[in-house]
Amino acid sequence: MMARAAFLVIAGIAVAAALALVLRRNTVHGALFLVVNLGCVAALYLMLGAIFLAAAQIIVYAGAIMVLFVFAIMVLIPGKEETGPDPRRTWRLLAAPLGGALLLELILLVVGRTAAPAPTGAAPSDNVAAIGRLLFTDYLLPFELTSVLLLAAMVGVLLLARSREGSAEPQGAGPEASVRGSAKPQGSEPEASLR
Amino acid sequence: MSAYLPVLIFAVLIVAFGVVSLAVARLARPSRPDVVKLANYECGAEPIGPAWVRFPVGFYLVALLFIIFDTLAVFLFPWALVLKPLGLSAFWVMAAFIGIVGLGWIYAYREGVLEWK
Amino acid sequence: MIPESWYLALSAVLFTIGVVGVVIRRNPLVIFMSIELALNAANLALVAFGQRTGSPDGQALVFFVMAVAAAEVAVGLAIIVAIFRVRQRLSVDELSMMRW
Amino acid sequence: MIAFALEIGVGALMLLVFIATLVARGDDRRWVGWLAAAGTLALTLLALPLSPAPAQLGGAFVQDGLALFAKRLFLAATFIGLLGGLSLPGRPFLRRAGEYHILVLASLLGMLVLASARDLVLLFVAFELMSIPLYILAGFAKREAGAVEAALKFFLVGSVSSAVMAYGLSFVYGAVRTTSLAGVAKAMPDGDGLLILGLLAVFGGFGFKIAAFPFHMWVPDTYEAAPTPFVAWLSVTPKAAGFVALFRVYFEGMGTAVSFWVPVAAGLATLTIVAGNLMALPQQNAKRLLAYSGIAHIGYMLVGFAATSASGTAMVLFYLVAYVFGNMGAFLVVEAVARSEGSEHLAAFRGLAQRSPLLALAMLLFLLSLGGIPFVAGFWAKLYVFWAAATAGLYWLVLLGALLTVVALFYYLIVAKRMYIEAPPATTRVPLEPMLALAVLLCALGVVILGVYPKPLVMAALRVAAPLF
Repeated sequence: MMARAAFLVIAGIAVAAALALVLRRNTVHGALFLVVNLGCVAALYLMLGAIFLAAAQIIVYAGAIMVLFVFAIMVLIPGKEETGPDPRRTWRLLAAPLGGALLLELILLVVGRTAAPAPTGAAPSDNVAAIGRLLFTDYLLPFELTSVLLLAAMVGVLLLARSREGSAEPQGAGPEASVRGSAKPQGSEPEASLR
Repeated sequence: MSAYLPVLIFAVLIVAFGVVSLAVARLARPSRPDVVKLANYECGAEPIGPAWVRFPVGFYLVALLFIIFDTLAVFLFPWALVLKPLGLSAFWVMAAFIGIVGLGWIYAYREGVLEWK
Repeated sequence: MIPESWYLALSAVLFTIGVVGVVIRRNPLVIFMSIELALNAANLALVAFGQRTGSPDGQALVFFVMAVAAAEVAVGLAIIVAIFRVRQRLSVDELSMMRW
Repeated sequence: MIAFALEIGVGALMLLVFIATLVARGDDRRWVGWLAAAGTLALTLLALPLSPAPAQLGGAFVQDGLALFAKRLFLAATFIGLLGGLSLPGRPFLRRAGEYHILVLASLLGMLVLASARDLVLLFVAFELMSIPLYILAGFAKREAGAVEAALKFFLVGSVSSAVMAYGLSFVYGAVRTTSLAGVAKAMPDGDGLLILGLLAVFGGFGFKIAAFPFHMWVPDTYEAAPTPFVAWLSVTPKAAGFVALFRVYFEGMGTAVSFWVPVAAGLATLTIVAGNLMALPQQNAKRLLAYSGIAHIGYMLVGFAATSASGTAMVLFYLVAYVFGNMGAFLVVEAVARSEGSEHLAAFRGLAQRSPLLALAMLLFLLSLGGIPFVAGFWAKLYVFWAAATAGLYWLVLLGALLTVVALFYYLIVAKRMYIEAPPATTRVPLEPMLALAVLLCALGVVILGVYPKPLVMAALRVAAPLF
């Protein structure tokens, strides 16, 4: 009974935070609400006996991913966004009934299944070790692919997000205008003034 | 579930400590506000300008390196637990993983992301 | 014990909120956060389903989804930073190419 | 280990290119690209004599005939794509040649593994490894507003599809309680509602990647704004990888339960063919025209998919090969013309036949192949796909497809008319980089050889598709 009460409280906070993220205007508040939501999901992982995932959720999602979001917001300052009339308002209003229909369908399908009483999973103490064993035997290939993916992501992000080309070489690259200019000899003037 | 009961009690105690001590302080202290007392205190200087200050993109790039190596660190936990039973093969698998991601670190170093200007 | 269907219902609610957020918001950062919300709902459903089997393969899948999401977030935010640098505006509707 | 030879090869090549990037100095680093292209060629040649190997990693990774067929195609297409991109002008491609090729090779590695994946975990990770580098590559020319905006759109659509796919995978896992695709196939005949819904959601995720109709909106903008040799590659290889994964998930080992997918695939095929062809009609930009026509081609392949038979699958594989050569070739010619004229507008093609007869002839061959005119590869591809669908009783789908082929022919021939009938704005030859010319030549050879003598490839496709059913 207490577990059910705890679930309802956590689920309520999770849904409220999710709604706040979607409905509130302020981006920074949105990021904080997302952290709350992710923390609630981590608590639910704990209740499900997935200790390792709960820790990973906190470290990767609530820690690293949200730090990146907040840093991106600080770098961008979207500030007073989403002002003025919405050009696609009517189209967006359709989202509510569509979302409701989707939700109804999902819940009917999920709850309609006569779920057998769930036995508890493996004993929590060997949960992490069991995942580890799987990672280094059957899931060896996805494991190594993940490292390639992380490497590619790192290369790509440095490529896209850096403000100036060639910061490794002190006088390698000039200002932006010369970057454009070397690519297209004519007509670099208006583009240079864009920056 | 009962295993988490101490955690729950602890959490309740933490929240209660904050609420109770603030409430007691509010009841016990004298309240005589004036203009000087109500002014913002920011290291003695009046805060100027909006809080929305644009940060240089260098912060973001360091955060990015953090996220990559944070993910790597999470992979290390299950590895440490199964290293003994699985033996050297698991060691080399992890060495390859760290080696590949480590190349990215060398790339970041060479591209000058780690130099703070 | 909490029934599996409770977790699944919560996951459905969170996923729907995420999808609705993708449709109704105009700021790419918020759209992106909504996507992460939906992805988390998927993970929650996976863990809830995995509870009954007692085998860790469902949890391993969630773990990989998280690791992939980390890379995806890094790339996505880098694209948003790059776009902002070129255009100084950050609303989906103001990006002329974004009409669909 | 021999089962992983190609994956290890591509991974090692990527790391080699990475180290080359680390040591490269100066502003022109295109030699790294040569390294990548040469390595890809070597791996393509290495792939030819490989033979199927037993399943690895507890059945999660299979190197069967289908996987090998697909991998040879991916490697060859990547080689041609890299060849076309070697001489790309512009500062990002000189200074950042290493990064460009690292990302292409990372995506290629994802595709190779995707073709072999028989496990949901491996499938998801390989799918994302294929997709994420593509987002970055789409925004590679990051100083151009269009390129980054297109990358953002591509990325947002792609990550929504990943989330939908992950949710679908969770339902699939919930229904069968295992991550192995063999387990999914075994559970499919019971028709569990949760499993069906999960697989439909996963289909949506794949639909984004292969750009089927309701999920196609990223295609024209991304194609228009991204560097053309990359688009040539993007327009074919990830789609081929997506189709191979579709066969693995929805066909392999399902027995008679595959018939469930007929209405889904047929409906999607109808929408995609109609929408792709009709939206291609008014296009005046060559890249957008090819983008919409590419969507229509995905629809034709879905017709073969809807046949849900070994012959239908084999014909889609043949179609994919023909599409790789025809579509890549067309995009590479667009690149050559755009590089000389500075415009991708169809007007840039005026009188190309008088200026560069060979280039115009190659373009004509590609257009005829895409349009489905006899004795070029695309004709047989369309014919075989329609034949397979007719055998499966989908006559109305065949009729519709044939009808819209006429529409397609119309817009392809408009380009041909501009090249052959209209007067050229200048009489100078269109300059052609030797490597770009070689890439166009390889595509033209592929289109012609498959058109004249398609039998061996058809036989090979039939052979690799048979064990799926």
